[in-house]
Amino acid sequence: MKKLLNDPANLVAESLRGVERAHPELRIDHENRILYRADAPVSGKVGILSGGGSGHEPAHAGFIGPGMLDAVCAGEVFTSPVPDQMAEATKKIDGGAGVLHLVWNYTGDVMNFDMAAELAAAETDTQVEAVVMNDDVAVEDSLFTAGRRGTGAAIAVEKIVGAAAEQGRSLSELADLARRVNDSSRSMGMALTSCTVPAKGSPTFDLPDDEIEIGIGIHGEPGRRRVPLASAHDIAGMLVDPILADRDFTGGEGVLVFVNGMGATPQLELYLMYNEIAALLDKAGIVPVRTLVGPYVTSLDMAGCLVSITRFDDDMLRLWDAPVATSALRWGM
Amino acid sequence: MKKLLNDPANLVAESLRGVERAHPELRIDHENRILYRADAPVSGKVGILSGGGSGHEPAHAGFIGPGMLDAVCAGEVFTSPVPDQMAEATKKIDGGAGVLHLVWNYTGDVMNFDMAAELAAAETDTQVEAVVMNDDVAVEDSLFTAGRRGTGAAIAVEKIVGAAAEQGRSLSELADLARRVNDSSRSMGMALTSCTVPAKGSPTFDLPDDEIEIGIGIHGEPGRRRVPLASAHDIAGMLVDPILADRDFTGGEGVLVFVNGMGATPQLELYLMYNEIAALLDKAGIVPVRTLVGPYVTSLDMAGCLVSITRFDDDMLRLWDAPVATSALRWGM
Amino acid sequence: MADVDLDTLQRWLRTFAASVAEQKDALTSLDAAIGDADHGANMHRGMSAVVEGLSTPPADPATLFKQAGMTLVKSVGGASGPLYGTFFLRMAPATGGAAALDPETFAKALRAGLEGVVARGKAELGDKTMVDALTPALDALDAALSSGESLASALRAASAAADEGRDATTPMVARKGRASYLGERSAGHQDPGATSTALLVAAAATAVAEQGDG
Amino acid sequence: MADVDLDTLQRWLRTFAASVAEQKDALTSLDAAIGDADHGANMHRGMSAVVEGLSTPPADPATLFKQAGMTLVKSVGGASGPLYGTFFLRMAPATGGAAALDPETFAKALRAGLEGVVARGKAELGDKTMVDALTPALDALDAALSSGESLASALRAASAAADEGRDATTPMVARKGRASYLGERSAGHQDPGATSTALLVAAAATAVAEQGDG
Ligand SMILES: Nc1ncnc2c1ncn2[C@@H]1O[C@H](COP(=O)(O)OP(=O)(O)O)[C@@H](O)[C@H]1O
Ligand SMILES: Nc1ncnc2c1ncn2[C@@H]1O[C@H](COP(=O)(O)OP(=O)(O)O)[C@@H](O)[C@H]1O
Ligand SMILES: [Mg+2]
Ligand SMILES: [Mg+2]
Ligand SMILES: [Mg+2]
Ligand SMILES: [Mg+2]
Repeated sequence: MKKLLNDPANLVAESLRGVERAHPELRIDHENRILYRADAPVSGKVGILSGGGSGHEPAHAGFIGPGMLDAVCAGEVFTSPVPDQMAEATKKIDGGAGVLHLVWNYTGDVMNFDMAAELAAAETDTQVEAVVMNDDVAVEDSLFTAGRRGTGAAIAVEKIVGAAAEQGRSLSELADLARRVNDSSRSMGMALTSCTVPAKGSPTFDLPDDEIEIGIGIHGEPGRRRVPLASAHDIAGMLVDPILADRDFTGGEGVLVFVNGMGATPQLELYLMYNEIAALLDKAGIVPVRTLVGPYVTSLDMAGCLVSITRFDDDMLRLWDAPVATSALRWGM
Repeated sequence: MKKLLNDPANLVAESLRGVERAHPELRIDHENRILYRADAPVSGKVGILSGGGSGHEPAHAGFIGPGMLDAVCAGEVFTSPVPDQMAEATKKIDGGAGVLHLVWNYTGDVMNFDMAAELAAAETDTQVEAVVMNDDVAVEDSLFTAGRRGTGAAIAVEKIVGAAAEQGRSLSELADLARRVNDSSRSMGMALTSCTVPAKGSPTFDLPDDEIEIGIGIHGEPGRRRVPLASAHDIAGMLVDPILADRDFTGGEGVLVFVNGMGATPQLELYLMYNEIAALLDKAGIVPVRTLVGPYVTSLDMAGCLVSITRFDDDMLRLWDAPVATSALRWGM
Repeated sequence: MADVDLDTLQRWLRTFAASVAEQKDALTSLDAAIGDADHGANMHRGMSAVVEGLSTPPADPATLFKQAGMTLVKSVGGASGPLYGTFFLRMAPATGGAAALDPETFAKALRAGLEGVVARGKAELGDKTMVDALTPALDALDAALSSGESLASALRAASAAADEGRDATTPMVARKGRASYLGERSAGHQDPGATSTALLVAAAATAVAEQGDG
Repeated sequence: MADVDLDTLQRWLRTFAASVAEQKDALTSLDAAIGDADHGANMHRGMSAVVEGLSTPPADPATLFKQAGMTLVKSVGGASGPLYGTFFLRMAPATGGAAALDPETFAKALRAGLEGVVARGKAELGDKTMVDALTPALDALDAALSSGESLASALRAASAAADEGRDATTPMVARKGRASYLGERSAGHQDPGATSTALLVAAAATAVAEQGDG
């Protein structure tokens, strides 16, 4: 394993020290591994909390700031954070209007956030609502399983809901909005290579040079099926087709297309992928009005990409365009 | 070779199509592979042109926009663009106040920009000045060779000079400023792995699992020396020590520290590296006042990092903080 | 036979922690095949913290279980943190505050733990989870105890049943947890959580056997 | 002996393009060792474009060289584009507009090309560049011509000298171009540009020999 680190056991802790030094606009509670806005709690504003395992940078800490998240909890690499962290973070960002938990749908994250809400309810009178984000169409039979994973749609949910929170909307309005954005989003990913989890020290799965994984998640887990290495054109079809088969994306105010790099894929390739994807959307009568191309929700050093499409209504589009100032997404301020 | 592409020969062209679809705020001349601001030429403003080989994304197109570059020329992967492109781009962004060429110091780039300036002089009366950026301390004996490479400092030069151009400064003032920022900057990089140039289809160099390259450039070229794999702590020393040995970074308004990912290195690791680097700077009495951590000048899918330090004076710091709106760097607007 | 005393229960946790430490890489490898390659690291982090907590000796079994459960919840994360944590948290009240547990109380407490796991994770038998090792183990325990076997011998039966349950996860198609994303591809791999649970039951058998009067 | 006619000069470029196509991967591998792994792709892209340009036949050698030079400058980029481009661009005026080139004029034009390369790239002998193949080649050409050899035979000598010059780059420490960044580590590798230049000189020898009256 070749990585820039000292001891895998201290990777997350030391990285958070670096984040703290690099981002004076953030505060970090190292004991609890909570990162939050320096001005938290913002009085009268609903606090927006997310978080999850580490290894997805810039998710999640890269999305803290005015117009997006108030705080995130950082877990170990690919491991959900724990309820105590989440409960503590909930307290830190409660400005009196309640706290919304935006939960990426993984068994661990859901259970830990559930327990955090129980803890918060027991310890404080903070109002907490949780919305689970589950946009990944790779998961079939989702009714009988852990359900669809939360992947790329979280960026749209967190950005849009974060902007709405700045406007002073109520907790229940924000929870509804989060569900609406999530319902309007679908995603599908693929891997050219496995990532290497530092604590394990070797690739999570072996993938021959002439095969790729289709329908991966964001934790280096293998995908739904393995197929021969294909052209970008064909891969775009394998990602876009199941997304379009699952939901209607025509109409509304057009769509956000998010082409996410899994960590080790050059942007040169991501833009080429976007060219293929946009051509498929054109053909289906779907109109991309906003685009995000880059590594925003990574799986350590995995090569590959994940496509996420969100259908905007006018409220969502306006909120997407609203000012945001985080280290990974910034405009208008 | 596992990459998201159709035919390596069309990679750059197809990727530019994707950039065009994703960024309506840019214009692209596909024949000449020129990317430029939709509002170019900005009347009365000095046009700022850079560019270079592809494979460094988001450099260079990610830095086009108000407050930074007016246009870039895109070459083949790791190959300088050609004079005709550069001359044509110079025309496109000449708003009557002249055009500044910001040239990354590589033999090919320098010669091609030289020829472009000759062409421009022959064909138009546009005033052109060129400043060569050469910040890489890995190159010793630079007087007797092609000189130091242009690497991370280009981001500081392009950002600061771009902001000054928006203020209406003259061509010669901007050229002086560019030289001042370049003179105030030093960089040093390392690789954990080689990248794979698509047209070649296999890694540029073989690096055993227990060795790293110190003093690399940004084109997948091997470094100055090969050493055993080391801890992030030790690697930070190997990068920072030669930088500090080459120039005094104390005083002034503090420094910009830029920890650049080479393409495949997770941000988790880059922040950990920044933690180590900042500790070394602390010890040396150097004060980081601005930080940039992420993949901004990549070498395709190389794993590793490059550290770049720029000493600010008050003019430079103000200009660094000035509004900028590009796809890769954005704040204040 | 004597009741299970606090020492034995602590030895149970220490023994479990030691087997997890020993099997860390194996657990992680199982998780790499159908999950995200962290189950060994997760359980090791958690059980190390639990053992560290034993340096201030708990007053009684309820305190021991509560402390272990809270430590797991606080230090593990992921799916296994809340599940193993809940398991021990639910065992605590089921001890009724006793200073030592008679076999029936111990079995009842374990059953309460299992119910907690099911309440938390909603897994059913056959979903390819730790429940598939724990359920047959506790069924075997109850059966052996009610047919008059000693606790040590009943736990040996439970451990054998847990091992069988663990092995039986291999052909299953996962319907809960991260492995469920793989669909049919999850078949043919042993579930990591069922594997660590088999170690948990085996550790109980060992600890009680060592109490010496089983 | 007859002068070098336009056909032969075109054959020279076609032959060079063909050897570059054949040696593309080898040139790129040499560049991977001490550069950025693109010299084969660069030269192949450029010479393919040059050959394409020949489909509209140029009027005279000067036009041919100018066209080839401009095409290389326009299509290659990197270091080799301006250098090979300048080489041909500088050959053009040195032909004095002749319809066919006598051996001395051809040699003079080549020398002008070399001077253009040096003016553009500032390389000196021993810097481990294409200059290290081209300089001995043109020296050998001049020497052979002035001792009365035929152009064909003089170009054979030039080609042998270019090959020697190319081989001699192997132990050199690069002082120009991308390889110079490697410092001492550049020693032990043959220079890619000197290698393509040896192909250029060999192609001239072949083309002139094929004119049939050398
Ligand atoms: N809903 C559930 N109910 C019971 N056990 C579960 C459930 N989901 C997952 N598990 C168990 O957890 C194990 C995985 O634990 P771990 O790898 O530590 O967590 P994560 O999946 O969050 O990475 C699985 O092998 C399975 O036995
Ligand atoms: N200053 C120079 N003068 C003469 N030849 C040079 C100079 N710099 C580089 N070269 C030649 O160019 C070759 C590299 O060409 P190429 O790989 O196509 O360009 P780049 O280095 O820009 O990738 C070198 O092997 C060397 O022979
Ligand atoms: Mg996990
Ligand atoms: Mg090159
Ligand atoms: Mg796991
Ligand atoms: Mg090269």
